[in-house]
Amino acid sequence: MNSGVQNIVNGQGIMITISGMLIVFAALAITSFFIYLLPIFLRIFASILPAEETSHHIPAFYSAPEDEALAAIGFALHSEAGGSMVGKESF
Amino acid sequence: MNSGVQNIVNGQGIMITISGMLIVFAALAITSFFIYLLPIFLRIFASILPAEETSHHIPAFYSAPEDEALAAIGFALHSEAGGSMVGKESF
Amino acid sequence: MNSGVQNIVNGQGIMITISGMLIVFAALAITSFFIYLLPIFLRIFASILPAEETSHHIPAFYSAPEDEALAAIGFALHSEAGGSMVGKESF
Amino acid sequence: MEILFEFLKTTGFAMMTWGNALMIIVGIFFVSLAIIKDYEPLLLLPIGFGAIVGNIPSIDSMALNVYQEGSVLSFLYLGVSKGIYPPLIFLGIGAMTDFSAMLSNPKLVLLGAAAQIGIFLTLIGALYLGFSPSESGAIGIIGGADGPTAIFLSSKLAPHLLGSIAIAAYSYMALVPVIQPPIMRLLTTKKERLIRMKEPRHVSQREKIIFPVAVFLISALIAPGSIVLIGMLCLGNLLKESCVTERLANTARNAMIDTVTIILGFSVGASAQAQTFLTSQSLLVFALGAISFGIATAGGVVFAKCMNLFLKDKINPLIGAAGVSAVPDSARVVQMVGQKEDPHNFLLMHAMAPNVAGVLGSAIAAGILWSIFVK
Amino acid sequence: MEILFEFLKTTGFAMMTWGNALMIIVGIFFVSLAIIKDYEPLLLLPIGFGAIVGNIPSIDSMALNVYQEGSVLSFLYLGVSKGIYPPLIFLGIGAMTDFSAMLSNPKLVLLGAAAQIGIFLTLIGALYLGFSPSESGAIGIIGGADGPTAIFLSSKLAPHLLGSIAIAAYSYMALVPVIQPPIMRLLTTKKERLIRMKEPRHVSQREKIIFPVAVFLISALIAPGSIVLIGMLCLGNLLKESCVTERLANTARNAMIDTVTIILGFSVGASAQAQTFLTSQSLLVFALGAISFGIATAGGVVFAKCMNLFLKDKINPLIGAAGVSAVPDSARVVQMVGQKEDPHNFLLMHAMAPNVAGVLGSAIAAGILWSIFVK
Amino acid sequence: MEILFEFLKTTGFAMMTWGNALMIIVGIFFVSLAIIKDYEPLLLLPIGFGAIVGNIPSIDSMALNVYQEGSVLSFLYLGVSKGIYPPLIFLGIGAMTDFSAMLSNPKLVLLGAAAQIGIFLTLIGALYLGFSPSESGAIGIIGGADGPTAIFLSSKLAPHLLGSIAIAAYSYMALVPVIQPPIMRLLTTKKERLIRMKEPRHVSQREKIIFPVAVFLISALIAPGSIVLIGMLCLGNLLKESCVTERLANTARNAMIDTVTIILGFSVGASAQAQTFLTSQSLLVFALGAISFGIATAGGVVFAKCMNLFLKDKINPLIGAAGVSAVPDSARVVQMVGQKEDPHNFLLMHAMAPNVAGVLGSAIAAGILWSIFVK
Ligand code: NA
Ligand code: NA
Ligand code: NA
Repeated sequence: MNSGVQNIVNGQGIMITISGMLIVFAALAITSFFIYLLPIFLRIFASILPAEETSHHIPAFYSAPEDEALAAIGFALHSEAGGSMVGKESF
Repeated sequence: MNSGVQNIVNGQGIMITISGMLIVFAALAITSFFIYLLPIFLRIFASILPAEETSHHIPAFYSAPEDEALAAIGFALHSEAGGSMVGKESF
Repeated sequence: MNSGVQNIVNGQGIMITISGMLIVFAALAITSFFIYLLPIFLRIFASILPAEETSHHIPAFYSAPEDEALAAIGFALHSEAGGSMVGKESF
Repeated sequence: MEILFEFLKTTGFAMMTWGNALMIIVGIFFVSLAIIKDYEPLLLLPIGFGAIVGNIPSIDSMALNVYQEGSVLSFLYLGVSKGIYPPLIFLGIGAMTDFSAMLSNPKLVLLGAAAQIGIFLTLIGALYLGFSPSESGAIGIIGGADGPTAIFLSSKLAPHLLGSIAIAAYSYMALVPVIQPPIMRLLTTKKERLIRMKEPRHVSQREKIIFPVAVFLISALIAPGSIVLIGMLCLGNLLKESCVTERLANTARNAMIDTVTIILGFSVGASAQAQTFLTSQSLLVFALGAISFGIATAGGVVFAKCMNLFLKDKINPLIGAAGVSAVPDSARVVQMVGQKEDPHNFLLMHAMAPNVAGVLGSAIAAGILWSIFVK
Repeated sequence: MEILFEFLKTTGFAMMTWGNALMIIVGIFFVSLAIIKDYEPLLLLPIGFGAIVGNIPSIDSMALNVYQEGSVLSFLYLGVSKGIYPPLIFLGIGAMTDFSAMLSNPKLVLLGAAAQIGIFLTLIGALYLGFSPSESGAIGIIGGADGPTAIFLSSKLAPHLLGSIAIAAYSYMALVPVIQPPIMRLLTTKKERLIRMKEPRHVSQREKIIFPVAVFLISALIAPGSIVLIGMLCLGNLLKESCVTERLANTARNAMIDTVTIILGFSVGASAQAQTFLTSQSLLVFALGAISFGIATAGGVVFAKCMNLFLKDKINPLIGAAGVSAVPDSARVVQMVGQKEDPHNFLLMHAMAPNVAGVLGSAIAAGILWSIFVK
Repeated sequence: MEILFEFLKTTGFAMMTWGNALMIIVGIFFVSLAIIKDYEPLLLLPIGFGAIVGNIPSIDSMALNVYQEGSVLSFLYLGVSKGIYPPLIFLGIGAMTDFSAMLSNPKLVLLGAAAQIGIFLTLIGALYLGFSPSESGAIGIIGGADGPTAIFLSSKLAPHLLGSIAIAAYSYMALVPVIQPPIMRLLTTKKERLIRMKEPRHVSQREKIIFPVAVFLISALIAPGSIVLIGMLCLGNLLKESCVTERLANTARNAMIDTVTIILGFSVGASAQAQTFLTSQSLLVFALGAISFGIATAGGVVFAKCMNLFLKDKINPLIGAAGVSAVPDSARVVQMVGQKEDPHNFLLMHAMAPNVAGVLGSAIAAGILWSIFVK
């Protein structure tokens, strides 16, 4: 084992620490600044963007939104948990 | 790149299309015919087959059908969701 | 195929059976004895061990035990199934 | 400061190409489409995000992308390149599919065959444009409108085009509500679109149990190349319909398919790197893909009209468009177009019959093409 | 038309052998048994369907079956051939097993050892019939009545017999309600079958938590070959009993075990191709397997009778039959046979003790055989 | 009797070393800590049990441990050694993380950067003690207080130290409630600990959706080495926040993450065999790890005090301690320490901001170290 301080010098420990912390700070400072700007931008573009739905729809999985329709044609739809015939999603 | 039409000829494009569509149709036509015959066959064999249960049992997983029995011997059975001692299934 | 009995002798069938059953019995007899001793030991150490909780806590996953606290600061906590911000567990 | 400068050379900014930037924008566009338009979000969102991730440039020695041996993404991508994920997706789809509509009206099954013409005519188109025969087969399968099938076949016949073909297939599947209606309207008269169909008969549980075994045997014996996809589809369906393996069916159609869907979508997206993706070939693939969807739709509708020449109980030819395997989007489009003419005409259940038949049809077509082009 | 004819040569019809047809019928029989008779459906259904899939003939160049390098099924089969699935199944079983019955009556553990005589006597029988020593060890394990253990050990000792051994093990496990009762009645008197047993004592949570760690150390130190199986079983049980990792236990006994069960069953079934499966060896394996179940049952019952010579509180010797590791079927059979004599005699909980001990016993026996025969 | 004696030589008793026995006791200690003290049970329990399993000695020919080619554990360990499990864990974490607290108070993000000083100063310490540069980088990452990140980076830079580094990271993460409070009290005045913070503003869904895409692009372009971890974290979060892929998010944060967590913990534990683990290097790694957690805590607290010099709305410097990525333990510790001074001061939500920023910070730091040390 070399002398400890010599190891640090050889391994460029100080430089790595300074560079590393600089880059971590840079990344998170940019992130922070972006987060700060984000609501401001969204407010500016609010006029051109569609109004945000207050409660964004959370799809009921495999529910069949045409239930009434289907009831009307009197066809037994198996809508038990997770296995409907006319699901919302395709894979 | 060769002339396009020559590519089709070299690649036997027309033959593949005709053969391919023929086979796809054959497979699905047989399927269709099978589906058509299936209820007829089932009706013919209805006399020798056991009567179909109107509501085929859907096993309650890991429920203990001997619950009464167990209650009788006064043994605490942990039948919480999915982790009973005397499950229905084995693996 | 050799004569069957010779195969058993060559394959040391009898020895394997005796040794094997001895070892299986040894393992399960020790297990059995351990199970027999376990509650006795636990009773002996009962005085130095903390009293066993009658109903060991089963953690409500991702519930936020600080709910009252959070309600107090009026911050909307999304505690829908499985996705709270301040979960119980970390990974 | 040397380390800092050395490091800066490894950053994405330093190595970014215009192609990467474009693909990142495409990725963001996919994600937006999924979220804002709700177009196939389960697939477009992971694919789009994957495309963003796959186009961040990095130094070669770090082994980050799907094509670099030993990278994490290369392991996730194995399931795509070896064709393992598509059958697992089919297992889950089988466990969530109800074949009742099809069982109650067997003649509609033929519509699921007719729509596969899109696959073969596109193959001819691809040959015309100079693609090799097996490339043409892989491109043609886009017309099957089935993502997993497209990935499976491309991984066998044209792995170098897998990214473009998969993304084209999923893109157009997402665009089904945009692509299909005009073609459907063009090829049908108002009177045809108003046809009401007879209520489907009740299907017994016994039929539903026998069906997956029978359809597997029929498809597999005729086109052994479809064994893996249809085998898994039918196993999943049998797990569901048998009523004795409900817990397995439940896992197959939830935790299992979801996990595979995320990783499949993400790694397909990540494979769409500018360097391999932004080629004139990809553009041609996309162009052919759009055409194939159109032909498939037309094929189904026209065949339904032909069938009507011989049938007493007329079929509403709109449901021919559901012969492509985009389940359940095509069936919903049929319902929607039908209701524009007559709000009390409920075509959805009828359209599910050709729709699930289309899944079988496209998987069989894939099996045929694999048999023909395998070396 | 050449392509059509070339294609027709690749179809299953053209290459079908009588063996394949027979195996497809066997597969359909397994599926029917699972659905109609409700015999071990979680396993017989995937195995049966797998056997159907695995016996569709195909041209070699398409790489479809489990034995062809690069095929999808070969990747799924890796978990079988490398012995990876069985420990994962054991993890899930551990997370759903309650060892209370065993903890409250430790002497019943010995019945789980006695039933393993089926393994070793079958080994002697296999040697007699000319199987090699390690083949004989793998065949003997069928007598352990434990599917995952049988797969695990065969993958180590006799990979070429894995299909027959696994299918024999699962078949007879499904037939436990048929095989065991006559032997149980033959070996017991009516008076013995009427014995009522003392109510088991309450077991504290602390005992249940310490048990999996202790039993793992005992088994693993005595038979290191059982480390993987018993390790996973005990980890699963600890996840369950510790009460602090309930979410992990829940996933292990649901999504995780279900996914592995489907793929394990399917790929084991698919490995049962006529070409490798329909051999005289397989027939012998099945014959030996049936015998081994009988011996195991007898071993447990006779040993229980021997124990009664020394015990004040007599054991109902029927519960000896539950010493095989078919959990919980054997215990249910005991309950059923006992109630035929006395409808108010509840043996189920008592029978669970030798039953879970049998799981340990058969895994330990597998570990021992692996140690002995490993090269 | 020869077989019996030969067998006895293969038992664990015969080959047990003092080191193995010690590691088994350590494993039992970890399991006890998880169960009795409820310290990170989801990880300490599988790791502890894995350490027990990994230290049962066995003959080489049986291929049981993680380092033996072809063993079951070696297959499970592939996900660790190839760095595959950590990104999957991050996918699940993303799908359960709510970034609201951070979005509503962006300046707190910087605290998540400040705490990473623990990583780099520990790197210097490791160099001083004679570790090679890339070993030092891997050891330093313990200061990131993030298990998956530590495993990921060690698998790239110092695979031979992976066991020690992973176990050190998880051990100290479990001890966060023990390590952090004294340092936090030492570095703050009572007046500072009493500071109440302004209620956070409401964050719109649109912000939550845009955030994961934006933060990924920022992190990935600056430090491409963090692509995999942050990519998966952000994909998971997008699945959750987009509201159109709820079923995928749900599987990612339940079945998927649970399965990976069990196997990751178990195989990391099993890799801690006495033979490779009980070295003076491991002791140094543990010592450096403890120091790195202390430095990270101090770094966050001190930086918060510095920020207060410039801010009008003062930050409670306790929340600086949550800049380490031990989510949510550090944030809870902050809450606890704050409430000791003022039971009506609710710091938890505020502390979540630096806490989730710490996850990003440590993953970015890992990416930087990978870029610097990759060959
Ligand atoms: Na589809
Ligand atoms: Na069993
Ligand atoms: Na963390």
